[in-house]
Amino acid sequence: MGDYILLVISCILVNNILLAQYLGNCPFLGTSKKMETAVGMAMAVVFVLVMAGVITWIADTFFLKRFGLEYLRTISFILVIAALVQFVEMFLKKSIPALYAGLGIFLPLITTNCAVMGVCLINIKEEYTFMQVIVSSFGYAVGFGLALILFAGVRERILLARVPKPLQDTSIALVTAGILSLTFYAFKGMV
Amino acid sequence: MAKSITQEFVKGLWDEIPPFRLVLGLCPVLAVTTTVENGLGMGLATTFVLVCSNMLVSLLRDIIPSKVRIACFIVIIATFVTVVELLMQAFTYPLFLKLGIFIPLIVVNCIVLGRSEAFAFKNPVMPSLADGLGIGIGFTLSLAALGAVREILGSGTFFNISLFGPSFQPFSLMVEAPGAFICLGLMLCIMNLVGNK
Amino acid sequence: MTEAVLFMLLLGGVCGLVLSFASKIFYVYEDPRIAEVEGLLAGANCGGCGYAGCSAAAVAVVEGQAPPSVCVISGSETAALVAAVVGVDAGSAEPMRSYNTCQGGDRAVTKYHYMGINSCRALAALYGGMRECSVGCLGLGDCVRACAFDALKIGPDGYPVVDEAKCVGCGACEKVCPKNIMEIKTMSDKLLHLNQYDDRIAPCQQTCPAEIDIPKYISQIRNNDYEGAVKTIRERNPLLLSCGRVCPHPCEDLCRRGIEDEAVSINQLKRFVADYEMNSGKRIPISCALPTGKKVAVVGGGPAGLSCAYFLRRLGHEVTIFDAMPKLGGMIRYGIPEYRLPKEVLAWEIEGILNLGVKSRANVKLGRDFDMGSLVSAGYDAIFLGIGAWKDYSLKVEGEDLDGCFTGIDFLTRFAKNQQGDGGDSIKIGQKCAVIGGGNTAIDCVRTLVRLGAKEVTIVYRRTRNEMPANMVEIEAAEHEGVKFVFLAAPVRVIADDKGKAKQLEYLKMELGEPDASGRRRPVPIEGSETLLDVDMLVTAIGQGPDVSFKEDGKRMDDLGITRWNTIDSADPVALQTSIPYVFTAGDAATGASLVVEAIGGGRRAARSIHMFLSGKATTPPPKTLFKNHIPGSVFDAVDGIKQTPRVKMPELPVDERIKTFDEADLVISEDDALEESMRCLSCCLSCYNKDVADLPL
Amino acid sequence: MREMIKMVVIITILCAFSGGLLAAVRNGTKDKIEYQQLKFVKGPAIREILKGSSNDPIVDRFKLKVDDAEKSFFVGIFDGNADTVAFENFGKGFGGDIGVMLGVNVKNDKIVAVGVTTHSETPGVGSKAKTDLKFAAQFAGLLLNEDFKVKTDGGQVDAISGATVSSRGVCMAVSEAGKIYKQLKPRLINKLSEFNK
Repeated sequence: MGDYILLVISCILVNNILLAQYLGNCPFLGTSKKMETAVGMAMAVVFVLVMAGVITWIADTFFLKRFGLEYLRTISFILVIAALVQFVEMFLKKSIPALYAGLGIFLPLITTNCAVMGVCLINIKEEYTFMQVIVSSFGYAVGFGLALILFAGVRERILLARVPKPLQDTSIALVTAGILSLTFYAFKGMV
Repeated sequence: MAKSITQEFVKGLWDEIPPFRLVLGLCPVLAVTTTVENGLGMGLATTFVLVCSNMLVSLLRDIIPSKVRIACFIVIIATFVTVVELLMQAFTYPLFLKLGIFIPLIVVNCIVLGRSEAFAFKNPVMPSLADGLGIGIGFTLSLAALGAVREILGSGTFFNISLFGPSFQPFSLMVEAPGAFICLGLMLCIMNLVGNK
Repeated sequence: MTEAVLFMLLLGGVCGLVLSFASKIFYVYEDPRIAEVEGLLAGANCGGCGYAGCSAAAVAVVEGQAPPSVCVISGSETAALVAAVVGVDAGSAEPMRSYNTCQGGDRAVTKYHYMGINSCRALAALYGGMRECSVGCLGLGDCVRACAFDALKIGPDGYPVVDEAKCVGCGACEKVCPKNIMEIKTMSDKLLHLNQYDDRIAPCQQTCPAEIDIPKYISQIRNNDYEGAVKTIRERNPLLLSCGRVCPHPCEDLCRRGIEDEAVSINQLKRFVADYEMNSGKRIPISCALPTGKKVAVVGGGPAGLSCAYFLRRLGHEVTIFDAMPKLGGMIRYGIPEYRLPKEVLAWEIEGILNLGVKSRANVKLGRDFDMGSLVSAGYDAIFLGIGAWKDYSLKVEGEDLDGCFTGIDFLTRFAKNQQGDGGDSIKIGQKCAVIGGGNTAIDCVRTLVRLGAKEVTIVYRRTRNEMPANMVEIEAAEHEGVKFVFLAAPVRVIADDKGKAKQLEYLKMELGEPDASGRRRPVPIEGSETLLDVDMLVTAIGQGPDVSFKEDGKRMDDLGITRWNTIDSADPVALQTSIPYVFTAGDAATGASLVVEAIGGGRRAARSIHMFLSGKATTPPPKTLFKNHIPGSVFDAVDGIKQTPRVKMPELPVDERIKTFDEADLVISEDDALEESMRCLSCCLSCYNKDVADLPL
Repeated sequence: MREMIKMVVIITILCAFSGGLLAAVRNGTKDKIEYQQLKFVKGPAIREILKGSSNDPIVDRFKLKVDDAEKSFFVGIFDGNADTVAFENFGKGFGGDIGVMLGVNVKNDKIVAVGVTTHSETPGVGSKAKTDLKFAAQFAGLLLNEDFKVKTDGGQVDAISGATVSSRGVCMAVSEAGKIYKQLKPRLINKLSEFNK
């Protein structure tokens, strides 16, 4: 149990997917302009990441490794993730429209989100067990959400500030992300 | 009016240079640019995938049904990414180790998918090749430039050659995650200053 | 090798099959244009456009919230293709513009002298505002500094003014304003806005049934921006020439200026700018949203129908008006006499609306020439019923159908048709005429009869002058023109002469008893007080209601609900949606006989509901909609610091001149008078909310 | 329906082609990649252990079957004699498997050197097994047929202070390696003789 807690903390804070592992930065900048979008995106990532983590682990353990096809990992993972996301999207749209209204629009964004693919690959690289995969995927996703929501909050405030013209928009956003990342830097060595 | 092949090539070098003009494909930009060498390696790998996938998509554009084109693009791109992965393992193994999972992640780099969709799917092979090459080289240059800045400031070296002698205290923040963000942000600012004149 | 091929074959096959079946099983209908647009976008889902993925961007484009050039990856060619799908010019989706909702206010005084950072934000954070008004503009110009396009400046009155030509709708000002005064909206958003409880609106605007932003247009007049004033009025009222002439201006009743001296002559100011536009010889251009591809049938070309058609057209829909009469205008053409609203003026106004691209078909009557089924099969996506109230109530007394007896609307309509050369029999005017009723129709009848040369014209009303529902100015004008009034008289029968023609009206004298439900004292007949009045022409104008004969069997309107007052039933007076979801109503047809401005407001509310309905959104109004209510904190009983000045007098034709012709009796005020009158406006809104009244907005 | 079938078929065919192409590339680069991996991952440890050999131990390698698994053996040629082999074995540590690379002289069964290759031990404590050269040096010159134990367990090896578990793991790996060596010795000598020609 203690191991899992350690793993979760490590995934959320120490190895924060956005700010320490540099994964998923396109949506990080793209969907952090407004708090509501950020929250929606964060929820969607948690949802998809856990599912993708599990399903790619299964694919890897029971198919790729068994037949010695590890070199097909990249292509099979992306296919599986893309299919999964699209399936979930269609399923939600039909069956749980309320949830779809909140998360649906973020789902396609996730297909090409390197955070998802990245976490799946990390899970395999670290040779996690099934339970560890669930825990770490969840942890990384929460870390993603945490960073995204924090960042959205900061960006909403920055809009109020007088930023020199050349620094405006993406530029200042990146510098802010750097400072935010610096705060997460403090967690290094905690686990 | 269709642009000439040269124009398609040149636009990627400044007008639409990623990631500065198109703020896309940031993850590898931030992650692997700790040194010039890494930046160049990543850039060239991406360029290879861009050129190959652009060409193949352009060739197959009449066969691929548009409803499943994204899936097809993903398969094509993933194939070339795997090819690059294997080739890098075979010939530049240390670089492969340094770039780590960012090589397979070229698959989800929006620049690559974006070019397939926005350009190659609608244009013949030659312009697609020029487009892929232009954007790819632009991307490589950006990565190398960012890598150079971060390497020089962060470790005091350039292509692993020490520049300032042993007394230099490296500004090691630059090679870490926070430095990556700040450095890119400031470079974007400079681009804005220069470009908006 | 074989393993790899087999594995990939299997993987691809499974993914493809699962998705194909899923797409069939979980199929949900959505606007096909969304898929089409999404197909054109880059599909990289990079989020660079600010939307969550390409499909979200596609939805935004189709809904008109994002321009076709939204995608940052695709070039201009894609934008052009997307534009073609949505049916707009590339890059010209309805633009967002910044609007300042606070008009400042003369009496907002500085409350604090803050010596720190000179910024709205700092002051709002520290003191909740610098002005006495807790909700209004602080005027320190954070928004001006935030604007990257030089589109904002602090105007002469100390609040920001937007230069629409420079504004790109980026929203920077909206974000920096700590008081939520700056707002970014498209033109459509503005047209669709209903007065809200937490809006910054003056009592006059709260009262106006059409919700016109009165303080704004008055301040525009004050600044000599007559064109701007016309545009402001047109955001809520397309019939400003007509309204400026015939509106009984309920807004003036609650004007705060009226608490201390006399209300601002709001309607005269409206008429002044409306006439200014007409007399300037050119029309101020009216912008319309991009075509939506939806078709709406507007049945009835009266004020409600015209208003509804105008707003629908501006919102981008394709509109056709169907009218039973030979010309558009409805009651304001056939019910309001020439001397109050010249037909020429009305024609100019209606032409302006039709110029927007509204189609019209005259001489077709619902229930006779077409019905709901034929409209639906002709491809109309929604139907608006603005059929008015054309059926006169009958007096239900003996002899009311004798020769020489008329009903009010019938009389006015026949006369108006005649006068305009639209056919119909001419009416033989009597010498001794009596009109029964106390409303505007009755007054219109008597004043028309005076002009037609009747020797003696009498109004017979069963209550007193104080209870007459007609506009006071109209009553006064009728008195000036020599109309006699018989009050407290209830007709009991019409007596015929030997040729079967009306000869005498017999009525009972009344006295006022206890107040009834409407608050007016109930007239009670006095036993044995029968009196005879000699007449040779009698017009009964005791009220009118909608003619719902179109609902007879076989006309496919069984599902349409009708109230017990014979009006078309709409569950919500703001949504105005009838029991048939795609049918909407407003104006007299929905409310019973009422004011023109009420019908105009109703037309806009119905247009809003139709727009929502056609966009697949709920037609229910927002929860804080302020419909015929007032914000308690905005109603005062005293106003300080006013130097008493009388309101401007309306110029009119001399009585002996005007009773001979149908020339317009009321004239427009001069420019100098208009400017002087505009200065009397207190520009009250936010600046004057009563802090002692609990439940203030914000 | 027909459209759907077409889509599925195209994706499937594309996937199959991709699989074929990748398998081909994989076959072409397989040996090269294996060499590169050994060179850059195991290479430093092997070269350290077989320091002074006149050949490239990574080129001169062979595989033998041990309990259903294949193990690579690297040959060190000293003074013209191929008498030393290096191979890797694993033991249980604190955080997972500890990899140990050890070299052994087949003539006198003595350990030439031991090096820790992979571990996931606590940084600063168990990780000393790799960084603390003195610990590994204790094994040099000992006979491989011995049963290695740390001193607290009554053996002959000084444990790293504070990291008994990690030390035990290394001992276990070396002991296990001894068993494997004993079992394979005849075949090893056989193989080595091929390199002496």
